[in-house]
Amino acid sequence: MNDPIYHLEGVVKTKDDAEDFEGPLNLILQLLSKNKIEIRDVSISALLDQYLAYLDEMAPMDLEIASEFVAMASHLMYIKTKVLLAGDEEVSELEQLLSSLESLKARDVYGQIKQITDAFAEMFRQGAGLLSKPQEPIAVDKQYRYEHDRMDLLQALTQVTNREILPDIVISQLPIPKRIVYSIDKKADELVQRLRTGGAMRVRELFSDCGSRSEMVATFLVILELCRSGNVLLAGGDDQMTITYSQTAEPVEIGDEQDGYA
Amino acid sequence: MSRTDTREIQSALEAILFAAGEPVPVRRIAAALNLEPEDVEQAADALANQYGFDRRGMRIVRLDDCYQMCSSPEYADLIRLILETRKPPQLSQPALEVLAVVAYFQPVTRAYIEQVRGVDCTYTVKTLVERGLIEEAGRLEVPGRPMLFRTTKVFLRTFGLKSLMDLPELPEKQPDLDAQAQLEKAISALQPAAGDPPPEESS
Amino acid sequence: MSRTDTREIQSALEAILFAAGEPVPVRRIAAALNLEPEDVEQAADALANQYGFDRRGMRIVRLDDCYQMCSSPEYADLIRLILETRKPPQLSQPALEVLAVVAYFQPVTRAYIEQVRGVDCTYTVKTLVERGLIEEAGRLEVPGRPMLFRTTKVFLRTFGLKSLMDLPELPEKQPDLDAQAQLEKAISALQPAAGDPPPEESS
Repeated sequence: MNDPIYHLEGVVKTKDDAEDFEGPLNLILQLLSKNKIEIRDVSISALLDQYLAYLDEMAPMDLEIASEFVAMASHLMYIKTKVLLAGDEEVSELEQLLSSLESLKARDVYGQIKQITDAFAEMFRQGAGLLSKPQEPIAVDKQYRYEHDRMDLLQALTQVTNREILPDIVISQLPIPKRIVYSIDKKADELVQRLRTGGAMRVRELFSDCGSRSEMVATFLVILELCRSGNVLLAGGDDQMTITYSQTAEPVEIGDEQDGYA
Repeated sequence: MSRTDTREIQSALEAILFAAGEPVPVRRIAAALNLEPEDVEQAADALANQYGFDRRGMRIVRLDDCYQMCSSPEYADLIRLILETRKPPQLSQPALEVLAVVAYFQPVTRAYIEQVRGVDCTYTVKTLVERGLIEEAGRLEVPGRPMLFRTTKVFLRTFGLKSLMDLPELPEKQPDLDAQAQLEKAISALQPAAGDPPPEESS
Repeated sequence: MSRTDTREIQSALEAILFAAGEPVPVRRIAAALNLEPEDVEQAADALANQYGFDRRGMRIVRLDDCYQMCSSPEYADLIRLILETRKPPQLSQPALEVLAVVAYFQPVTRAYIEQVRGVDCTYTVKTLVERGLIEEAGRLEVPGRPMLFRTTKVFLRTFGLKSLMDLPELPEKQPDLDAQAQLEKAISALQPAAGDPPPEESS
């Protein structure tokens, strides 16, 4: 008489489980002890289906086996009913079974693990001599390697000019950058000349005469340099600040020292 | 492949594995060299054998789907002497146990390791992660979403394994009769007692 | 030294230089191997030559009083391909705009680009320089001597241009608008307003 064989797809983790089992619980226990089954994954209904199918097949052939199986089937049915219908309290019995099964499994595992650690220690002694090295720094290459359509450029430029910042400017009328505006040299000469002949002046006036931002910057730098060298005196503050050329000081060549600005 | 090709692939392999330092997937090397993975494996295995045969200072080891270049074990002490690095401490018994649990049952949660060992393993798990022997591997989708752990390629290399398939087989479990008895008791508690009233009809 | 000795020293050298990854002083190797520095040098130079002759993936180079193992330069691109996991980003819209401004009006200062776009472009300009699409082209001779930028050959290649003459033509000029006037307006905003009251006499 053949014992039943159960197929627990998705539950049993290895394929070489062609062993025979006497009943569902024995099957569960045996699989559990071999770490081939997760108790919480067991689908009792699937198990039951297989079990009943087996029963259908076997019952006519051996009454004794059939009756044993009927007992098991009813038992399983009972567990399943509890899961489906019972309140928390009654399920706790099932939980207890599950945790008992798990702790049994855990103890078995620990026994096995303890037996293997010596081998692990030896493997570690052997293998630990293979030393690795850190990664070599990768030569940096940030160069752009994509390809674009040339029209992307025109489109991008159009988008710039379509913004609200410069609403009135079309592409062809973007301001052409001016190259030469004011050199410090020139501005220094001009200012010294003006201060020598004109006497004290308001600093603000010097700025308001400027025709461009660049000229203003140049004027500011020249005033700064003249102050540093003691060629001018500043008096007053804010809007009222005046600048006077000091006749006693030696004239300086600002341009030579200030190549950086010219 | 011609012999010249193989030699060229091997030189490229040497360059890649040397520069990387860490394990490099075969797939990635094959893609970069415009070759089939099998060609790369063939060239790499031949090179690894050659290294061993010539007793060179380096070794090429296979780790899962990767190759890594390492120094030969026989020079480990010399290298440590020159680079003034200390020998890594032996793994303690708890560390070996935790590592073994992770190795055989991965991916596992710390709770599972603790269930098996029966003691808190927070420190040991942390140490093994720091030594690069185990690593986090996502979270288990149960309440609390506990972290899962698995072994790393460093583990494979350090334990001289090509893959987890090379792990020694776990010894047969030794039957724990006490636990078996407890279980029987738990099962019998579930059996419908003779005097139980029949289950009522569900409403 | 016998040939066997040399081979053994070379294997040890390989192991040491491999594991170090960085330059290792000859002195230190000699001390660890219990050899004269000259013996180490001789073995290392022979090994370096052999590596070069065999066109291996690694090289052994002498740096001052040190030796270092590194990957062969001819494999630099391949190594980058395999180890650089991050794909460099494509040009962003701001980058494209800055590039367009530079392309059509070069050479230009960053201040000019910012004037046209109305936003700070420091980072974008720097990125474009790094990626080889624009380059410095001297300084503008105004206060502050700002850096000028122009497009590069990489730029031409990227956009499939033979020369800057191939840039798509700008739309026709519209005569009713005077760009110069716009600029003047922008400048005048920097200056004290014309309607300002004249400064009072200082008391």
